[in-house]
Amino acid sequence: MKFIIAIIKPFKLDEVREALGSIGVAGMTVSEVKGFGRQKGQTEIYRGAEYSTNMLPKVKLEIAASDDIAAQVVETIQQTANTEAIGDGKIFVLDLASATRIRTGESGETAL
Amino acid sequence: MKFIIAIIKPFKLDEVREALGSIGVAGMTVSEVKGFGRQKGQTEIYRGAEYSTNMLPKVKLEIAASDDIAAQVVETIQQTANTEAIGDGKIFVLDLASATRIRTGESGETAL
Amino acid sequence: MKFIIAIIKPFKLDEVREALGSIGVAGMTVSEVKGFGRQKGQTEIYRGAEYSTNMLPKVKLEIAASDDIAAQVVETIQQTANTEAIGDGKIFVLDLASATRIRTGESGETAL
Amino acid sequence: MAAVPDAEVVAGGTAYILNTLLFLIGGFLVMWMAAGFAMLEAGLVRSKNTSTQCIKNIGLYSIAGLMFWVIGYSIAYPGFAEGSLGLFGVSGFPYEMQAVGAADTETGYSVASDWFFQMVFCATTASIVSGTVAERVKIVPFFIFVTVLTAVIYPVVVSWEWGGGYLDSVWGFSDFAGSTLVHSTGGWAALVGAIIIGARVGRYGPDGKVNVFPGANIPLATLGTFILWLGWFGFNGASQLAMGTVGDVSDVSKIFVNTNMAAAGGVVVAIILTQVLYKKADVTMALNGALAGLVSITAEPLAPSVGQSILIGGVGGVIVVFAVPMLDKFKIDDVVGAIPVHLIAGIWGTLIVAWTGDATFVGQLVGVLLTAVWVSLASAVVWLALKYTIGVRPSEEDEVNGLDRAEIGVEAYPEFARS
Amino acid sequence: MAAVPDAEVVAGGTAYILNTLLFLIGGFLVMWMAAGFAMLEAGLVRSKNTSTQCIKNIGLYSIAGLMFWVIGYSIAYPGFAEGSLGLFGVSGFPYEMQAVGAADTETGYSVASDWFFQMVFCATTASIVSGTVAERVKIVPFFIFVTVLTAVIYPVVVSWEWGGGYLDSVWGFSDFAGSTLVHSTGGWAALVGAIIIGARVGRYGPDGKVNVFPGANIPLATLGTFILWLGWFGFNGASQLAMGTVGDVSDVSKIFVNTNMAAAGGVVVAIILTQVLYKKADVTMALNGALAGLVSITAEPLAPSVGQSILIGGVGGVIVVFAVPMLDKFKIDDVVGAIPVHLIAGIWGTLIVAWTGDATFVGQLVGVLLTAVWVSLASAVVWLALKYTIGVRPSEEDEVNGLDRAEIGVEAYPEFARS
Amino acid sequence: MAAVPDAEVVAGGTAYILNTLLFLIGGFLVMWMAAGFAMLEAGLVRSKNTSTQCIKNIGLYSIAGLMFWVIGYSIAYPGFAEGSLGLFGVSGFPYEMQAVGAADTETGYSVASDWFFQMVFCATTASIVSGTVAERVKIVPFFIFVTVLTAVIYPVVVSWEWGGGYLDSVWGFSDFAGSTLVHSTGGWAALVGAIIIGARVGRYGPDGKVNVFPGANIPLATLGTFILWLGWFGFNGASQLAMGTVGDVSDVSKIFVNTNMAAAGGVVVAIILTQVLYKKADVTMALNGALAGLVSITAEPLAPSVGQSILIGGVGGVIVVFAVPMLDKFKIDDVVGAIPVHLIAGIWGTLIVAWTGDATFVGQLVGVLLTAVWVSLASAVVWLALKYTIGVRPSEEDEVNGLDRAEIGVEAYPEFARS
Ligand SMILES: Nc1ncnc2c1ncn2[C@@H]1O[C@H](COP(=O)(O)OP(=O)(O)O)[C@@H](O)[C@H]1O
Ligand SMILES: Nc1ncnc2c1ncn2[C@@H]1O[C@H](COP(=O)(O)OP(=O)(O)O)[C@@H](O)[C@H]1O
Ligand SMILES: Nc1ncnc2c1ncn2[C@@H]1O[C@H](COP(=O)(O)OP(=O)(O)O)[C@@H](O)[C@H]1O
Repeated sequence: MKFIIAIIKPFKLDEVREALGSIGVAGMTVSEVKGFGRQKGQTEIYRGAEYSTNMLPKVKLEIAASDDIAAQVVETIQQTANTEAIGDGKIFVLDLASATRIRTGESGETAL
Repeated sequence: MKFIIAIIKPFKLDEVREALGSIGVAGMTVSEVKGFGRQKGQTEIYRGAEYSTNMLPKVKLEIAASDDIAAQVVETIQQTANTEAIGDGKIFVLDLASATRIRTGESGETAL
Repeated sequence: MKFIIAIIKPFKLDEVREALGSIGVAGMTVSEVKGFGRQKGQTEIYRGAEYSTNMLPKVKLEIAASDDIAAQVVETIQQTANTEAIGDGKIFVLDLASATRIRTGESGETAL
Repeated sequence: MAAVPDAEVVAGGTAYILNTLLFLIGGFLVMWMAAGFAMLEAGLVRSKNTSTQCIKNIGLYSIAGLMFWVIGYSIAYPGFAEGSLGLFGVSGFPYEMQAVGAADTETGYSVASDWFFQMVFCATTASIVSGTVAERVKIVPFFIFVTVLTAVIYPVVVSWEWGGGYLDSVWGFSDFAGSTLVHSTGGWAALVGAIIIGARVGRYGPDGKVNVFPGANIPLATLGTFILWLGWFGFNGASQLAMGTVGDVSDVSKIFVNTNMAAAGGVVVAIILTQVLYKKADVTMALNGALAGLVSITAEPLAPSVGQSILIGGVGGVIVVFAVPMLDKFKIDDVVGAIPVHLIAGIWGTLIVAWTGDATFVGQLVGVLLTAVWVSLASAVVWLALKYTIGVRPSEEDEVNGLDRAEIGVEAYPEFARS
Repeated sequence: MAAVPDAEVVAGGTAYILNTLLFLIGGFLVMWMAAGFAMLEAGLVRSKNTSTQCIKNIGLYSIAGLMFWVIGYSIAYPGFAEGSLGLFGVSGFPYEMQAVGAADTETGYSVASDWFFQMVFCATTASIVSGTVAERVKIVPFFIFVTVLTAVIYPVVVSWEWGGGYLDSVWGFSDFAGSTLVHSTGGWAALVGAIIIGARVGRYGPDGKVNVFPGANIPLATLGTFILWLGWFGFNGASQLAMGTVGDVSDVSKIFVNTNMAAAGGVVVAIILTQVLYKKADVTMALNGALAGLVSITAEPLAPSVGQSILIGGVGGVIVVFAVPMLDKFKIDDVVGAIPVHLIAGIWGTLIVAWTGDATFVGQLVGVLLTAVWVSLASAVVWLALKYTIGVRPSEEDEVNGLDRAEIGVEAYPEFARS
Repeated sequence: MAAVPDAEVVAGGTAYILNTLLFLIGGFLVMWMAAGFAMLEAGLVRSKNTSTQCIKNIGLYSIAGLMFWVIGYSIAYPGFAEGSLGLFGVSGFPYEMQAVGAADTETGYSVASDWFFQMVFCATTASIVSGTVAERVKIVPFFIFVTVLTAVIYPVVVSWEWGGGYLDSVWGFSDFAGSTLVHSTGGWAALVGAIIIGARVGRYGPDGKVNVFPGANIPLATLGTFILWLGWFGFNGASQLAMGTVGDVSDVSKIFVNTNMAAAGGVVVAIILTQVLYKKADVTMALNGALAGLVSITAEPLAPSVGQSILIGGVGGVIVVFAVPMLDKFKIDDVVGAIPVHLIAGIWGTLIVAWTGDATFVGQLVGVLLTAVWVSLASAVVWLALKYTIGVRPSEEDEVNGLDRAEIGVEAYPEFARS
């Protein structure tokens, strides 16, 4: 199993979620993060002083997936979240040693 | 060492933390997340328009644990966070390559 | 590649980010978390009732790095975030199986 | 109750002072409504547009004051010539306030106090618009629209009625404190704006789906509603225009009661209806219900009995509960519900005066329609002119990221993570 | 200071207007207190119950207005028959406001202005309850309780004193602006409610542990306190009931000063005490201190010297600092501290009139006790009836998830992540 | 306009009541400004210091009331002896309010109403300081400073002018409602405080870099500004000090208009300037613009024409846009912009009276300078004394973690995650 972490632009969240749903991803966990990367924030002026917000709001998805569909998940995210603009984000894949469903205690791929 | 990620219902947090404390887990990192899964949110009506909140508030625990107790940690969480209701959450276990305590620079299991 | 997770004190964020920048880390993802560990919160009195905030605000950094610089990243964080006070935080290193840049689809170390 | 005996008549100087005082108290209460609109709207938009909504509100109040002095008041009170149709006129402008220490005792009140009281009404009209078209209009075109609205569009409507023009002299139209003159005028300008500008990005999905964008800060919206409710005692009460006789102050008191009871009726009806229809009592509908009750009673807050006032306001509550989703059916995107509250309840309040007050149904209807035609046309011209010149909307990306980033550069709640 | 010479007496008509004006200004200031309670409570509950608290507050203010018209005023001012014990009566209802243009100059003020001023007091009583029982009462039973409270329970207490009944005629009880009539009445209803309803889920742990649920929005609570402080000038000041003589307006002025100073005393004492006891100055205690100071001076805001007023208010500050944790000892869960502020400080304020004002200690005590018995019993009957019929509490799960989800369907701050 | 005919003169008693009423209404409006400052500051600090800012504001208002009674008023109105220089005096203290029912008809108003009105001005002065030195002063030294400011420093300035002392008698200094007496006094105390205390940790980086600490809650700051704007009608309007003649009430009306228009001018100018200079309209500058407009007109809100008022206020808007970043150049850390708003605009407003009002440029300048010297020196002594005894600043760690944790123990928004 794989543990997929994707950093995307916030306004792409709904689209990505639907695309993943259509390839059979039933669950995921989402959080708000700030991203720091090549994409630079705007320079703003607040009360006459310049500042640049180099931490940009991003959304982080965490998806545990079986090895079968992991590649497809990555591809789907990559294609759906893509706006061809800098700052679109990254997808990281880690190996997942085990997964457990709290409600039932079952573990392994059936727990996903 | 293992890196354990647990998604649980927010109101179970205190109980889980205490249960983990009693089996010797000295530290963890907690964050607010939104969960998407089998459990569907309520349908709400806001100003006459229906909407369903399919992203539900969850709490994410991150716990680095030695291999010895990792299984016990998972079991404890599974049992304590369990309400036998859909949406109780998941526990994911990843392999942890190394751990370092910032204050002292020590690493490995003593850093946990 | 490595996936580095660091939990640090919030007010160290800017310093750490600059230090990492100077060793060539171009990106990272940051989130607010609550930490639970050896460091205990203050005991506060709210309307005459005592309570201790044992969950302390921390900042979590997630950094995907090539194997080459991973060790240096860990060291830099360890040194910069260090205040020699309890609660300075931890650094966890996981193996990263793959990384993809959403904008271009490129993967591997060039995606970082 | 006894007629007022001779000894109880107040002397001219005292009456002058008391009349003026009524305008001043009423004036500052209505001025305070500007804060009410600001908070209501700041609470009902999404947090990424909150700073923008704040600057729009303090800006529009300021512009209204300036324009009403420059030309607005002179259009509103042109002193129509004998025999003129009473449709448009301008007296000398900018309006000349009185000199220091001077007092025109013939009017029975200080002209500056009257001007002040009139001005804050003008600002109210503009506030209504800002709520409906929130979250998708750039500030420059918005402020230009407000400039025209407060300089010309609104004052013309006022001149027909309170300025003694066409509606007053020909139709005996009756609008005590402005259900039509203020609230429907603002409402029409808002409606036409909403149509021309279009809905917020993503607001209406395919096959009639309405995407809900919940307001970011409900206690702020609640505060705004309470502020407006408080201000309305000035709005309606001081529209009695005099407090220098025993009868007048008694009428002001009655207006306070009726105004309060109409709002209460609107709240209770909105709570009961949403509770029954949806099994939950929608707090934003309760807030809108209060305001719709207030708008409903504004055309005639003196004549009705308390029971009638509750009923009139209660119908206001019904209006919001049904009109808010109805507008969504037509894909008219009214962010804060200003169209049901100010326009529809304003029409309802105006028409019902044919029964409770001293007016005919036809006269009232003419007033409603004439206002509809003028304000809609004039607003359409301005909105369209803006649309096809400098543009009214930000780019879609700017809109999605929020106007606060694009237009203001200051986030409303920079420290709080969005979920 | 000189007695007022003849020439300086104001004529009847002028006095009538000024008296009425006092009621109107006092009335809108006290109406504004409804917003103050709403903000105070919205700030002190957890964010998951904030929308609920908002709708409860705007709803209760509306219901109070309706019920006080339907029957409340008629019970409060029944015109007790000569020789009756003065415990209960009803005059004609619903209350008939005056006709347009009419003025009963015999009263010396417009009856509608008086009704309005009395009504907002009634609403205040209900506001007190909503704060204590917040976060765990469903809105329907809450609104039913408010209906009975404002229609019957509160008006009966008023009739005994301001209505010229038993406490007034038999015991010479003295309660200028309602430390007992308004504040303790609300306080008893709240206390009984808190006991019958029980504490919030998880509030009290085993072995006496108090789990702290911090208020979600301190600046909102601060705003609410400032609103209440402002409104109190109307509450106490206009309880002079007349401004048509030089002496009356001077007394109103003195009341303003004393009211302000008592609140200041409460704040300063609460800050110093918490600073000394806990090494930190608890802002919520400072806010409660202001309110306790205000309640303490309300039974007699005119007679005390400034120094006495500061002292009386300062004791209010002491009361909150000690009574808030004391209630927790008894596992009485008072979310906003309304019981110390309104009930305990209300009793203190009432009793101290035996020294500062024109009353006996025994008379004051009888007033306090009679109110305690009646309000507690009547409230208990209503709360218990609700509990055993439709139920007062949501399910534990609904309570843990927050009433906003379960009862309103509208989150107060939907965009802000909870930490 | 006609002279006032005999019949229209109001009788003495009526005039007394109306004059007193003006003080009471003006007084509660200015009291409300305390809430305005609290909200403005709570909105512009970072969330970790918000509870502290709330307690500072309610605490300072309370202390001001107490100290102005204990000694402040007696210093402000010492009744300078014939022939004295009029620099310092004390009449009997603590101030003796009138007895119940008593009325000194010779003054033409109730002395308690006057005291109340004067007291709230004193509190305003202290509010100004709290905004500038926010986020880095512990509450105990802050409250001690406020105690001295309201007991001595401010009253001395008042005595020179409104108390009939040196500036009034020797220089014919003119400051209608306190651009210098209140606003510059607060401003100097704030400036000296900011310099002695130093900037917030991390505020100024090396090589002139200004680190931006955005305000945490913009709608709250907006609300605060609207509250202040509303309160200013009392501040300036009731500074006419009389409403018992037709001429006086007319002047009050004119003051309302001019006050409003100056604020509007400040807003519009600040919006246009920031839009032009920075391509974005900074909402915090618009808010500051309103306040600077208000301060600018405060020294003479009656004499100017409407056009002049707009201009005077508009210059206030210019001042904030340029002075806010200028202060940062000098590393003077003024959290809410109180120095540009109250001090610089206060000086501007005072000097311009030489043209619009009845004063000489030199006289005005002397007033400005004398105030500068006295307030700066006295404030410096107090701030330095505090610094070298109990200390004014928290430890750097406490400051970084926020004063709410270190000083209050109550977070302002405990449930909302910071981003
Ligand atoms: N090395 C990294 N480790 C973790 N997160 C990263 C890393 N690099 C970038 N990110 C995340 O991806 C986001 C986008 O990266 P950025 O370099 O701005 O653009 P792009 O994705 O187009 O290369 C960043 O805002 C950050 O959240
Ligand atoms: N494949 C997944 N990857 C990551 N998180 C998941 C995944 N599936 C579920 N979750 C998380 O677990 C939570 C509970 O899952 P859900 O399917 O609703 O119920 P259950 O845990 O009973 O199976 C979700 O809200 C989500 O946060
Ligand atoms: N076993 C663990 N797993 C995950 N996070 C941990 C663990 N132990 C500590 N942490 C995180 O590190 C932070 C600091 O740990 P703490 O024990 O307080 O001090 P120190 O870092 O000095 O050992 C905690 O607040 C928590 O966020």
